[in-house]
Amino acid sequence: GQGGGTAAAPQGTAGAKAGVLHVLASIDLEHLDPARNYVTSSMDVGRLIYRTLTTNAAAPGPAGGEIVPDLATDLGTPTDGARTWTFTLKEGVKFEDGRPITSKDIKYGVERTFAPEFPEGPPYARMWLRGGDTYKGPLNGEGLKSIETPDDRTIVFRLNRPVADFGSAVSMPFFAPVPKDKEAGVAYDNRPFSSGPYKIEKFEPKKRIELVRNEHWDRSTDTVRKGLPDRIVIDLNLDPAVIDQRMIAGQGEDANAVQFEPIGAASVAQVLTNPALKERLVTGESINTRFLSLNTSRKPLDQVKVRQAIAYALDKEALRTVRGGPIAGDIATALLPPAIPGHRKEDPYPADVAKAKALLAEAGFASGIDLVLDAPATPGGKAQGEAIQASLGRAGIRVKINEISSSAFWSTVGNASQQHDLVIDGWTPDWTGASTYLPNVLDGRFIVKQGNQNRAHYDSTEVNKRFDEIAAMTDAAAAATAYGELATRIMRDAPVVPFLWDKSAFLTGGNVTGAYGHVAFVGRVDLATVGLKSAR
Amino acid sequence: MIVYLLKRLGAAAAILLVICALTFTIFYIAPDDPAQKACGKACTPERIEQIRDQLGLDTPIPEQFASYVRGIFAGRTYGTGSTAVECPFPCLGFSFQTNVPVQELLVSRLPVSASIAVGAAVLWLLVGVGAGVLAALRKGSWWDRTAMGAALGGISLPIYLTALVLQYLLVVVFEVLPYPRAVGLLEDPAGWFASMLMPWIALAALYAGMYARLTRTELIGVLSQNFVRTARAKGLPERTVVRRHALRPTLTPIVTVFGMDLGALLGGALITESVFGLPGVGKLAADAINSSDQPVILGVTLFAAAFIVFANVVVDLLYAVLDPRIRLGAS
Amino acid sequence: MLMALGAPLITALTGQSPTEFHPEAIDPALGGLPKGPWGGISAEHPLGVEPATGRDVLARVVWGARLSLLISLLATLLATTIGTVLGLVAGFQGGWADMVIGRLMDLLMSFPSLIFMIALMSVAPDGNRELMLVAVLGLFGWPYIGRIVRGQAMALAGREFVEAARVLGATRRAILFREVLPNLTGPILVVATLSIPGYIATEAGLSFLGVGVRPPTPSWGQMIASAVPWYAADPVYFLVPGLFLLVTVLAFNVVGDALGDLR
Amino acid sequence: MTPLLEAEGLVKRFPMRHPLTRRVTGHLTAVDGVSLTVRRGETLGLVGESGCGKSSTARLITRLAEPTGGTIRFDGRDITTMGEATLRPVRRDLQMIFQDPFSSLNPRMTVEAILSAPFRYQGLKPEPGQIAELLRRVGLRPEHAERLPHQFSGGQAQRIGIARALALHPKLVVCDEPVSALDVSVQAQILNLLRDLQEEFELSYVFIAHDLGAVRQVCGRIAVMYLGTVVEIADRDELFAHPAHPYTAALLAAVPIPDPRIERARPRVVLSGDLPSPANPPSGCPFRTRCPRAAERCALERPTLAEGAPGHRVACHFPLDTSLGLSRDGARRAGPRPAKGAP
Amino acid sequence: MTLLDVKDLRVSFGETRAVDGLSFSLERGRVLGLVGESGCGKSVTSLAVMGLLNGATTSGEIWFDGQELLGSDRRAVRRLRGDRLAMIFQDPLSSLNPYYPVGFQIAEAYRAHRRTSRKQARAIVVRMLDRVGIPEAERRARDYPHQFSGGMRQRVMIAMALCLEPELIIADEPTTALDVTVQAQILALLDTLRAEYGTAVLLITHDLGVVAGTADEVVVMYGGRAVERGEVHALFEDPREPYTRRLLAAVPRIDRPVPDRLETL
Ligand SMILES: Nc1ncnc2c1ncn2[C@@H]1O[C@H](COP(=O)(O)OP(=O)(O)OP(=O)(O)O)[C@@H](O)[C@H]1O
Ligand SMILES: Nc1ncnc2c1ncn2[C@@H]1O[C@H](COP(=O)(O)OP(=O)(O)OP(=O)(O)O)[C@@H](O)[C@H]1O
Ligand SMILES: [Mg+2]
Ligand SMILES: [Mg+2]
Ligand code: NI
Repeated sequence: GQGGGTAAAPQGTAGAKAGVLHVLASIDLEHLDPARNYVTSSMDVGRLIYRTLTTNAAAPGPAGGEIVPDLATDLGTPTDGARTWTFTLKEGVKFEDGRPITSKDIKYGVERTFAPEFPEGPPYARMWLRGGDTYKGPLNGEGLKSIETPDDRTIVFRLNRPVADFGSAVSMPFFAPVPKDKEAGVAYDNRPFSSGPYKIEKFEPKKRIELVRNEHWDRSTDTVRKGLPDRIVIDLNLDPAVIDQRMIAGQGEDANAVQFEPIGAASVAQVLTNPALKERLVTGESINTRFLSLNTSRKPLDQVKVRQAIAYALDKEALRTVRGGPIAGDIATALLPPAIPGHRKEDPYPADVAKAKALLAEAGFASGIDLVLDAPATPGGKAQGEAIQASLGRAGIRVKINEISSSAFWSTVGNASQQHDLVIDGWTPDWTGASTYLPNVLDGRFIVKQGNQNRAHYDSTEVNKRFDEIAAMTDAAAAATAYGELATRIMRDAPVVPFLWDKSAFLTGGNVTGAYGHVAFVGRVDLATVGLKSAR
Repeated sequence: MIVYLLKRLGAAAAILLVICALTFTIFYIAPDDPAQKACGKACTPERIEQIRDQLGLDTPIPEQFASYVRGIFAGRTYGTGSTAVECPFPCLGFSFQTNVPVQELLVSRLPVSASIAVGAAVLWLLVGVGAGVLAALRKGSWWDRTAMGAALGGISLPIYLTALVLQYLLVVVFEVLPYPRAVGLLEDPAGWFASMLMPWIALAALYAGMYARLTRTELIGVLSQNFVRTARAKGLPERTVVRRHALRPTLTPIVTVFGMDLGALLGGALITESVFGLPGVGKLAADAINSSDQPVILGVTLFAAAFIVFANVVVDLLYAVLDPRIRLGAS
Repeated sequence: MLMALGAPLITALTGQSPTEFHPEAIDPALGGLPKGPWGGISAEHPLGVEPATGRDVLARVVWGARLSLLISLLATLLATTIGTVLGLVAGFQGGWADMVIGRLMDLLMSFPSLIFMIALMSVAPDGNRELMLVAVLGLFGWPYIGRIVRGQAMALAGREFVEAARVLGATRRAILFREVLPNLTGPILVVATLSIPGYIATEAGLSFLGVGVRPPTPSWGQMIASAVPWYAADPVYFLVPGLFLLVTVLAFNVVGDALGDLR
Repeated sequence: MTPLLEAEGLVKRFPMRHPLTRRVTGHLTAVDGVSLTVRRGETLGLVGESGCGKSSTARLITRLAEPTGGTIRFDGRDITTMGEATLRPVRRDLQMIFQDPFSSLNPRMTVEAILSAPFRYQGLKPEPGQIAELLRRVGLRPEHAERLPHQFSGGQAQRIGIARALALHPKLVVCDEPVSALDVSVQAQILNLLRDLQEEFELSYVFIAHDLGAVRQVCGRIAVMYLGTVVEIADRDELFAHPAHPYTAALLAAVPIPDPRIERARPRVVLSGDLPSPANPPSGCPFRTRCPRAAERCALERPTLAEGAPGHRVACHFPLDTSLGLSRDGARRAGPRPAKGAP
Repeated sequence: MTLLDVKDLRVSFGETRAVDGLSFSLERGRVLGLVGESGCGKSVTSLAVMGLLNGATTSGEIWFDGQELLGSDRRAVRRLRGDRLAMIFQDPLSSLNPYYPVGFQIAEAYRAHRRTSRKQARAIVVRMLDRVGIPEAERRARDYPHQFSGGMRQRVMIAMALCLEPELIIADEPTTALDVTVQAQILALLDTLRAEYGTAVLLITHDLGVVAGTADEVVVMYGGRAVERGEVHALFEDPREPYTRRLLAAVPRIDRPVPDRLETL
C-alpha cells in the first residue's frame, strides 16, 4: 500500500529486557477469560497472559498467518482421517505459581468453553468434539469424554468429523490451560491465571490493565513471545484523537508507548507530511474484509438487480476516505482479501452510477427506492453511514440511517426481527483461510433468529452444497482454490458489497522497537514481541 | 435541629428513591432489551436467557426495583450457582460488561473527578469572586466593564470549545503542557498539576463568569444596605467595612450556590472528562452510555443525584449556620 | 437568527447543499484533509469544507443554526410555559399546590440532568429526535424558570394591589392572569432569554456526545463533535461552528443581560 | 335599624414556622376575640400600636383572611363563611383602602384600567364619563387616566386608591392606615377628602391608624386595641376626655404636641418594657406587664369589655375614670415609671 | 461656642438638587431640630455632615469644631466619625448588621478609635447596654439584632453612638419607625443621656411634636433649603413663614377642638 512505514520487517532491532511498555488503547478489552476471548484486541493481549497448543507465528505480513507450535511440541498428529488429534506438551512449561502445565489443565480449559455462562467463544469445540452438542461444561463437575489425557503431557481430541485444520483451530485462546482450582466462574475474566510471559497485576475495566513479568515463564520453551519489557501498562478507553496526538507528540512516557488501534483519519495528514513521524509509523496487514450486507429477505433487496445496482452505486472510495484514505486499506473488489489463499483479482462491480440507475429502472424502480441502514452509533459508524447515504443517493437510493448503540450493534443486527435493509458489516476469519469466513457469513443454513451472522440472509442451495463439498476436502490448496471460485459465484448474486480490505497503521514511541502489525490481530501491534530500545 | 436534619435526610432519601425508580423504569421499559445489551457481541439466545435470569428480568419491575434498593443497603448476589456474582454493600448494580460491581467502578474513578472538581472550584472561586468583588467596589469603572464583559463571555463559552482551544494552543501549538492523563496527586504532584490545569481552566472559565457576576450583584446590593452605612458611620476603615460588613453577607448566598454547583459538578464533569480523556466518573458515564452499560448508567445517575441532594442538604445547613437569623429563629 | 431563517436562501445562493460530498475538495491520501490552506476555504466554499467528505461547511453551519435555534427556542417556549404556569400556581396558591410543585421542582433539579438526558436520549425509541430533544430540554429546564416565577409570584401575592383586586371581587383566575402575570412578563422574558443560550449549549452538548439529532441533519454540536479529532490537523473546521456557537450564545446572553438591566 | 357591620368575637391565629425547618413552632394570635359594630353613616376608629392586630381585623372584616373564630354580619347577612362567588355581590358594598398607595395599585395598569377594574370584576361596565367623574371627585384630572401609578405622587396615588374603592358606591369602606405613609400636609388633604366623601356618598368607615391625631380628626367612635384585643371603646370626645384604660391614657400622653410650651409642661408618661409578643401573650390582662396599676388580679383574670358610662366600654380591672369607679388622675399618680435601667 | 457650622451646603445627584444652599449652626450641648417634609433633603444633609455621601457633588462648607470637613482628607474625616461625631439612623433593624452580635458591633465602634483589649471593650459594651436600659446586658450583648424588638434595637444604636462620648450626635428620624409609646421611651432616654454627656444633637424629624418637645432650636427645610430657623419657642409661637404656619396647621392636634377641616398647603 501507499501507507508508508515499514511493513516488511519488524521495526528496529533487539530490545532491552526491561522497562515499562505503555499501550494506548481507545477501546476496552472485552473478555480476558480464555473461554470468552474471541475478539482480536483481547486475543492480542491474551497472548501475553496465556499460551495455547499452537499459535500464530510472530512475523509481519502474511507470514504471521502461519501456525506454529506453542505449548505443544508440534502442530498435532491427526489420525483416523483427521478425526483424532493428538498433541504432546513441551517440557518445562509452567503456570505463574510455578506448577507445571499439564494436559488436564488444557482439557479443563476447553471444557469450560462449553459452559453456557461463557458463550462468547467460537463454536468449533461444540461443533466438532464428540458429545459436544449435549455437554454443558465442567462447572457442575462433569467432564467431556472426547478429550483424553493419557498422561500429563499428552492430550487427545476425538472429533465427530474430519477437520483438516484442527491444528490451526487450537491456536484459539480457548485451547489455553486453566487450572481447575483457579475456577472462578464469570469472575475469572478479571484475573485469568497466567501461563504466558506476563501476569495481571491490576485490572480496572475500561480504565487500565497492568501486566508484570511472570517469573515462571521459561523463555526457552517459547519460540514466539519475546517477553522484553518488565511491565506492560495498557490504558483503555482513551479518546482516539487524544491517543493520536499524544503519539505524535511522543513526549515523556509516550516515547515508550505504542498505539493499540490504527491512527484516525484526522491524524493521517500530520503523520504523512512529517518524515520524523513517518519513521515511527508502522503498518500492518490484515485479513479483515469490510462489506455492506444487503438483507435479501426484505423487499426490494430480494431482487438481484436491485442488489447489483447498489454494488455499482456504492462509492467505495468515499467510504475509504472517511476511514482515513489509502492508509486504512485497499479498496475491496471481491470477497476474499489478497492475504487469504484462494483470492482472485477481479472487480465485478466497478463504480458506475449510470449502470446502477439503469438496473434499478429495469427492476421497476425508476423513481428510486427507500432503504434503512443499520450503523453503529460511533463517529466512524456515522461517517460511513453518511458516505453510504450520499453515494447511494446519487443513484436514487434514499437511505435512512438507523444508529444503534455500539455495544448492542451486533446483537441487534443479529436479531432478524430488529435488522433492517443494509448493515455495515465485515468479517475476520479465525485463521488465515476462507473456511472460517465464507461459510460463517453466507451459508444459508446458519441463519438463526438471534445471534445471526449471515446478515444478508443469503440462502442458496447451490452454494450451501458447495460449502459442504469444500469442507470435506483434505487438500488445503484445492480447498482454497475452490473457495475462490465459490466467492466469485456468490458475488454474482451480490448479497454483500465488499468495500475495504483493512490495513492498519499505527504510531510507536521513539524508544519502542520490534513493533509490527500482526495479520491475526487485524494489523494491530503484536504485543508479544515489542520491546524498548533502552529502559528508562 | 437534629429532628430537622433527620427529616431533611429523609426527604433527600425519598427524592433519591424516586430518581432511582424513574431511572430504573426508564431503562427497563426501554425498547432495547437490557439483557441483549449486557450480552455483547457474541450473543446467543441461551446467553440472553441466562442474563435475564441473573438480572432477575423475569420478575415484575417493582420486584426488581425492590431487590435493587435492597442491594444498596445489604449487598446482593446476582444469579445463582456457578454464575453467581457477589455485589457487596453498597451495591449500586453490577456491570456485566466489565464484571465489576458499579460502586467499585465509581470508587476507582472518583479521585480523578474530585481532582477536577475541587481544583476547578478553587480556581473559579478565586478568580470569580475576586473579579466580582473588585468590579463591585469599582462599579462603573473600566475594570468593572471589562471584567463583566469577560464574565459574560466566560458564561457563553461551551466547555468543549474552551477545552479544545486550550488543548490546541497549550499542547499542540506551544507545547507548554503535556496531554492530560490520569496521574495520582500523590504519585506525581507535578504531573498531576500539569494534567489537571486545562480541565480546571475549561471548567472554571464558565463558573468564574457566573460567580463574578453573582458576587458583583450581591456585593453591590449589600454595599447599599443601611448597616454598611452604619459601619462607615462608626469610622471603620473602608477595608474593614468591606471585609467584615459587606463580604460576609455577600458570601452567604455564594457559598450556598457554590455548594449546589459543586454537587452538580461531579455529574456534569462528563464533557470535560470526555474531551480530555480523563477516566473520571463523567467519562465512566459517557462510556457506559456509549456501550449501553445500563447498570453503570443507573449507578452513576444515582450516585450523582445523591451527591446533588446531599450537597443541597449541606447547603441548607450551611445557610443556617452562616445566617444567624435562620440559625436562631425569628424573634 | 437571521442566518437560521435564511438558511435555505444562503445555500441557494452559494449553490451548496449541506449533505453533498465533494471528493475533489479533499485529499484522500492525507486522510481526507481539505485541499488548500485554512480548511479548504475558497470562493466556492467560503468557510471551507469538511475533512473526509468535502461537504460545504457554510451550508452545514447555516442549516445547523436552523436546527439548533429551532430546538432551543421550542425548548425555551416549553420550559417557560410550564415554568410560568406551575410557578404562578405554586407561588400564588401556596399550601398544598406549592408543596407538590415545589417537590417536583426539587426532584427534577436533583437529577444529574446532563447524564440523565443523555441516558434518556440513548434509550429513547427511534422517533422524532428533534421533538424529543425539545421535550427533554423542556422537562429539565422548567423548574429553573418555575422557581423564579414562584418567588416573584409569592412576592406579588403579598402586594396590596392583589388584595385590592380580591376586595373588588376578582376571581382567582383573573387575579393570576390579569393582575399578577403582567407584572411577571419582565422577569419571565429575561429568564427565558437567558435560558436560550443554555439550551443551545445543552443541545450542542448532547449532539456532541452523540445522542442528539440523527445524521445527516447537521447541528452545531454534531459538527463540533466530528471536528474534535481534526482540531490539530484542521483547526478551522473546528473553529467555525465553535465560534458560531459562541457568538450566538453570547448574543443571547448579552440581550438577556440588557433586558435584565432595563427592568 | 340593624348596624351595618357586626363582628362578634373575631379570632385570627397564624401558625408560626421555624424559618429553616418550616415546622410549626407555635401559634400567633393576631386577633383575640374582637367584637365591633359599625352603625350606618358612622366612622369607627381603630387605634393601637404596631402589631396589635389592626390590619388583621380589617382583613377579617373584608374577608381577605379567613377568621379562626367569630362571626361577621354585614348589612344583615352573615358573611363569615360565604364562598367567593356568593360574596362577590356583597363586595360592592364593602370596600377597602390600603396603607401603601403604590403597592396597592398595579404598576402595570393605567389609572383607567385600575378604575374600571371594580366594574369588570363585578361583571359591569363603567358608563362613559364615569371614570372621569370619579377622578374629578377625588381631586384628579380626567387626563390622568392615561398615566401609570408611578407617575403620581404618594398623595395622588392614594386618591386613585380611594376612587377605586368608591367606584361602586359601597356602604362601608375599611381604611387601613390610609395616611400613615404620607406627609402631614398631604395627610391633611386626604383626611379632608375622606370626610367630604363620607357626606356625599353616605359612607361608613372603619378607619385604622396608629396616629391618634388623625383618628380623632375623622372618627365618631374609637376602639383602642392592644395585643389583639379591644381594650377600650368609646365616643371620640369621651375617650379623649376620660380615658379609662391605663393603656389609652399612656397612649394619649405619649402623643407629642407641636407646641413647646404645652409639650414641655406635660408630665412624661413612659411605659416600662416592651410590647409582649402576640405569640406568647401574658396571662390575664394583656397589658399588665407594662401597666402602672397592675395588681395580682390582673395576672389571673382577663378583664372583659364592660360598659361603664353609656357607650364607653373598657376592659380593665382598675379603670381610671371616676365615672367608671376610680380616680381620674390614676395614671398620673402611678406613672411615670422610668424605663428599667434608665436613671 | 459653635460646634457645627454648615454654610451654603449644596448637594446634587446629577440633575436633582437635594440640598440647595443650606446654612445652620449648632452650639455645644444644644439640640437642633431639622424638620421638613419627605424628600426635602434632611437625610442628605446629615450624610453630608458625616461624610457618607457617595456619588454626589457637594459644595459649601461644613465646620466642625474649627475643622472644615468637606475639604479635609477622607482619613481625617473618618477618624472623626464615630469618635466625635456619631449618628443614629431611622431604621434600627436594617442599620445593624444581621450577621454579628450587637455587642460585637458596639465594641467594634469603640475599638475603631480606642486601643483596648477585647475584654475591656466588652466591659464597656455591657456598661453601655446597661445604660440604655437593656436588661441582662451581659447576656444580651451576645444576641443578634433580630432577637431584639424595635425599641431595643434603637437603644443598641444609641449605645453604639454614645460609647465614645461624642460631641455631636446626628439622629436621623430616630423614632419614626417606632410606636408612640416606644418613641416616648427613646426620646426620654436620649434626653437624659444628652444632658449627662453634654452632647450636642442634630435631631432630624418630620414630626413637629417631637421637635417641640426636644429641640432648643429649629430649622424648617423645604426643597433643599431652610425656609425658617429660630429658637424653638419663638418659632412655634410665631412662625414667620407661611410655609411653617401651614405645616403647623396641617397637624391634627389632640389638645385642641377638632376642626371641621384641616388646613392644607
Ligand atoms: N400572614 C401572617 N402570618 C403570620 N403572622 C401574621 C400574619 N399577618 C399578621 N401577622 C402577625 O399578626 C400580628 C398582628 O398583625 P397586624 O398586621 O394585624 O398588625 P397591625 O396592628 O396592623 O400592625 P401595623 O401597625 O404594623 O400595621 C403581628 O404580630 C403580625 O406579625
Ligand atoms: N443617592 C441618591 N441618589 C439620587 N437622589 C437622591 C439620593 N439620595 C437622596 N436623593 C434625593 O435627594 C432628595 C432629598 O432626599 P433625603 O433623603 O435627604 O430626603 P429626606 O428629607 O430625608 O426625606 P424623608 O423624610 O423621606 O427621609 C430626594 O429628592 C431624594 O430623591
Ligand atoms: Mg397594619
Ligand atoms: Mg430621610
Ligand atoms: Ni389591667
